[in-house]
Amino acid sequence: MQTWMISPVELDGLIQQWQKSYAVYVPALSKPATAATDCAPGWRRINAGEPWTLPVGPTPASVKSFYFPQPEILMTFHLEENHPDKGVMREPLKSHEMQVVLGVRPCDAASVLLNQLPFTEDPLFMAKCQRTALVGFTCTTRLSTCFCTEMGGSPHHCAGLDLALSPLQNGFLLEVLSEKGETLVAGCKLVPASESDLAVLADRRQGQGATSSYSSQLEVLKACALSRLYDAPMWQELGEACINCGACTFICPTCFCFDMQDEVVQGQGRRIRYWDSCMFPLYSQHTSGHNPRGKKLQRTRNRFLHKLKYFPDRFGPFSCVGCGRCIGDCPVNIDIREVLNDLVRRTELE
Amino acid sequence: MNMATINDQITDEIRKEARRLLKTGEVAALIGYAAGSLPMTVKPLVVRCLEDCERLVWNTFCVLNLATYLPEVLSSVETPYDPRDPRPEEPQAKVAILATGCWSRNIVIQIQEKRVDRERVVVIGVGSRGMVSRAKVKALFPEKDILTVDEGDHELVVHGADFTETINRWAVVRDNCQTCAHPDPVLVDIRIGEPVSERKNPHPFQQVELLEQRSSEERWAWFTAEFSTCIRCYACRNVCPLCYCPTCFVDDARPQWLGKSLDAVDTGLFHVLRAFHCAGRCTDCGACESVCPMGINMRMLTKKLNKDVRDLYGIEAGMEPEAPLPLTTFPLASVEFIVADLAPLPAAARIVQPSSEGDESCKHG
Amino acid sequence: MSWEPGIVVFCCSECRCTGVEEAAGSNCKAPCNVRIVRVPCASLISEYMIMSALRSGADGILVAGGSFDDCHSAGEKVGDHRRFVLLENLLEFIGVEPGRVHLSWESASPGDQLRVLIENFTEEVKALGPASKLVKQLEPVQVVE
Amino acid sequence: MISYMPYPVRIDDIVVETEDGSLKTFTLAFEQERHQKAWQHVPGQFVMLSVAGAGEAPVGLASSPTEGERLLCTVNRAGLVTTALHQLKVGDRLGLRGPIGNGFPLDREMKGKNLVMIAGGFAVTILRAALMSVLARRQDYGRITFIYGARTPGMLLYHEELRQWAQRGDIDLYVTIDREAPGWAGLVGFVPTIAAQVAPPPTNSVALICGPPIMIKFTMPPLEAIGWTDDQVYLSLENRMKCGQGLCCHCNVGPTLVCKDGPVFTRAQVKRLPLEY
Repeated sequence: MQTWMISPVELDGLIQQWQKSYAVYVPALSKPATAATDCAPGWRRINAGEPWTLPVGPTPASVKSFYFPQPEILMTFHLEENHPDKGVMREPLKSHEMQVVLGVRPCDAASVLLNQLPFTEDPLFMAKCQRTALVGFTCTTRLSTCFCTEMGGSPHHCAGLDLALSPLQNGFLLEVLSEKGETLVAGCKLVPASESDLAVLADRRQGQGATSSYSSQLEVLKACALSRLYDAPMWQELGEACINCGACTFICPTCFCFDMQDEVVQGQGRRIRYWDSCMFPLYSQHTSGHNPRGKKLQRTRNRFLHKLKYFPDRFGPFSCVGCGRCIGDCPVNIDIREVLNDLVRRTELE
Repeated sequence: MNMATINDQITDEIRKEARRLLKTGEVAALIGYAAGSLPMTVKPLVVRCLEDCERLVWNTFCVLNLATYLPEVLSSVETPYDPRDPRPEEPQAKVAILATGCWSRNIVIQIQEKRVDRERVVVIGVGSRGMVSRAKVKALFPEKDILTVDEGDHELVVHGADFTETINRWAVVRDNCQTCAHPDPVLVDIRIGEPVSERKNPHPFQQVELLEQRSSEERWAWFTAEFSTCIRCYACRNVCPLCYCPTCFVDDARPQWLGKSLDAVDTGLFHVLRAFHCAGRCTDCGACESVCPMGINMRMLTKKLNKDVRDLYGIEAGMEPEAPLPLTTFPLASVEFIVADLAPLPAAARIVQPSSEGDESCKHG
Repeated sequence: MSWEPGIVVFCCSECRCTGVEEAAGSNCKAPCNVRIVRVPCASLISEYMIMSALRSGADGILVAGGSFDDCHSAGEKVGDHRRFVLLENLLEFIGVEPGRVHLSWESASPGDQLRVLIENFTEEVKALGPASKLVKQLEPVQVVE
Repeated sequence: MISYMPYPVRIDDIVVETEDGSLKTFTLAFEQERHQKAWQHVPGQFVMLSVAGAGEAPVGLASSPTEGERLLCTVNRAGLVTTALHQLKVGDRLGLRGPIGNGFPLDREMKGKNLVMIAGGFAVTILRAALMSVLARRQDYGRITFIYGARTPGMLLYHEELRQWAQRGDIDLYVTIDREAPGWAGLVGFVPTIAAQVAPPPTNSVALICGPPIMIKFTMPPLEAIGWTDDQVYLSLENRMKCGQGLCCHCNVGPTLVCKDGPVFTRAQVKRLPLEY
């Protein structure tokens, strides 16, 4: 597909053009004055001409909630006495409004592709994929918590995006990566990127190949027998420090556990699915009171093994994109990079 | 390199004490902190062997309340017994825990509420000089990646890839520490470092009062905006040493008091009720606010309750292990009083008045 | 038709509810809008009950605890009174209109007095208008037919 | 594509099974013919029953597809949803999603073999489904041993069918209760004890064991003692589950999802999993 050179002014014009027909969202850096919009906390919808800034590194909130909102209404029903439809489940009408998410980082774009693996059969998730266009910016700064390259990504990758913008000296290289991306730039007069600009981009991507020794170690981890990782002594200390809050799972772009529940308010009901966290004791508790993962250690272990073992077992890749959000926000400084290193060391011990 | 800072010396003393306590078998475990993987972070660490003593650290970023871990660590060192059998009678192993002013007051509450057996706890008291808020430091360097932060006694040196800056430590100390009147532990078995004297604090509830002066609508606007970003991760609840119900009211299914998804009403009610449950017990340790990934100032609610509890019932939580709990135990004489005119109780003598010779110097870092 | 507020009254069946059914049923000005929740003792009223009444859209909530004098659990009641005062203040602090939740912790009164109390309270709530703060509402959803 | 929308079903009949009323068998009929036509299940599979306003709960199917159009679900009153279910009346509507899970391989690995079915408590429901299927094609299987235990005579399910099976002559039926009870002339003893006495040799046989973990734990040693291997033993796991479609992750036992990969596993498979069920 085509790559163009676009100046910041032209980009602003392009965004204003999208705002005529689509809902355009950008990262919200401060607290919104009112309640979270459209169930995508951490993002805000902007109108024509409204200024916005892109934070360095990953956006504060991941793009997960655009695909997997908290909550999602699965169906609605009435419970009023004498209602003709009492107790009948009805599906909500699906929205087809196109939405453009602006300012997505490569790690988050990769997370959407990862979540599509389990959700490929989920009509709600896939419908949102259909109507959401991701416009991303490749990273020029790597934060101290970033580790996308370790997880097989790269600050310059653009997989999962519809449009990718890479900052150059005097503008951006605009890569059109999908049909949705084509639609977004259709009818715009843009200057094709020059050979030398393309070379700069190619050069950046060249330099960011997978760090070979570490990624081969991670491959070993994928192949390692579960029992070996499961019985590692490291979980003791992690489980003891963990306070079992859901911060890591909720800010994680790839965590996708959910719970389903009925809510009834004054006779009107709806069945929703909402984010759940494997860190919560009730997550796995049976009705009888028996809890297969009743200890903190077991829950902490389950979260990490799900990302680093169970998910790869089922789908291939790790369920982690290396955005580093959980590292920065964990109340007790549990660092997934340290967990990875400990697990890798565990595979080496024979 | 600079002279050893106060906290370096405290770290050394803590390690020494930890080694001694574990070596002599006086305690089976010690709850402290290890260095974190990021600048301005620490990891809670339960030390059970001599080698781990060297991992203990003490610095100005120890924002988590260690009392949260105490009941669990205590039960982890008990001799295992079948729940159907009576509790073993022999004396159980002890646990040592680092405690500043507010943490020690939480331990007092745990003792009052029979969560913790006083006999089994060895409180290693450390006077707090105020803990630094990571969020405040980060806010000083927007769009910058902080790589390391060196700590002096009165200043912090912040290093990034392309900058080095020195900032005043007190300026970035957490709000709750800045208004704290009791930085020194109220319960001490082993003292580390110098005692820190009580602080004179003319306006301990200034933030609350400012909000109280605004109109009802303005306060509602503040409330809705402040809590609109909550993601219901419950970090504030789980990190709190006061929250220990086996099943929290938010998780109750029969009856279900609250919805579980992101809904402004449900989220707001959760925070109101969570704060309410801390009434008369909260020591304003600030852990809830410090751990919130969304930077919500839920401490405002508990602070308001602390103010009311002090003004109405004349009590500050956790100041005396022998004192009864303010909202469940009280002299029946006060019953007549309430019935009589529904007026607030006069401030009782139990309020610990800040000493007039309070050390002002520590306020400036 | 003028708007009538929905009122929830939590009251102690031992000391406050005597004759209260008649009070709410026949004489009260807005009988159908008053729901009386009788509890065996006022100390059994929990913050959850109050908050969930608020959440379900009650325009006014009246907690009518009884006398401490002849109550076998007076001690607990005092504790609850202390707690509810805090709750009332906290709700006001976050911007819920003063008077939406009202505590009436008075000595034993016959149903008649409670009726007057409810009537007065209803009038006060009427002046406040319908409750909207901390009231859970489900947004209407268009459905597939 | 997966769906969260339950099929509307109607309660055609309710039978209170046990003396304490904690177990009821609901006879369910589809409201719409197209759902009825499309429905197919195998014994061992389960469904999500949903009561609007209460939510959904997984319930094993007690009926075999050979029994006609009606579905039978025997429900234990335990949680929020099952309590709501127990309050429903004949004619009430509810929702049903499924069938979920893999079910017993009656047509594959089990065909032509001797079957030993061991059930404890109300876990007998899915074995009832399996047995009904087997009886419909009795000639496809060898000898059938059915061991079923409950706490008291009053806690036994499916009284009428137990009587019919006893009279057939082509099933070795052993029904036991935990302790002596007035009026009970049958076997007395825990399931593992009875199993140890009557279990047939493992040659060309498979066992289907459903019951509380403690029963399974003590039933295995006597079977192993006479040569049964883990590959021959089929168990049905239970875990908390929500979506029933392998998505929400609640029911995971290591990398295995009980709702999608199970609930039926051989004991050899279960032994490879971490102890998180």
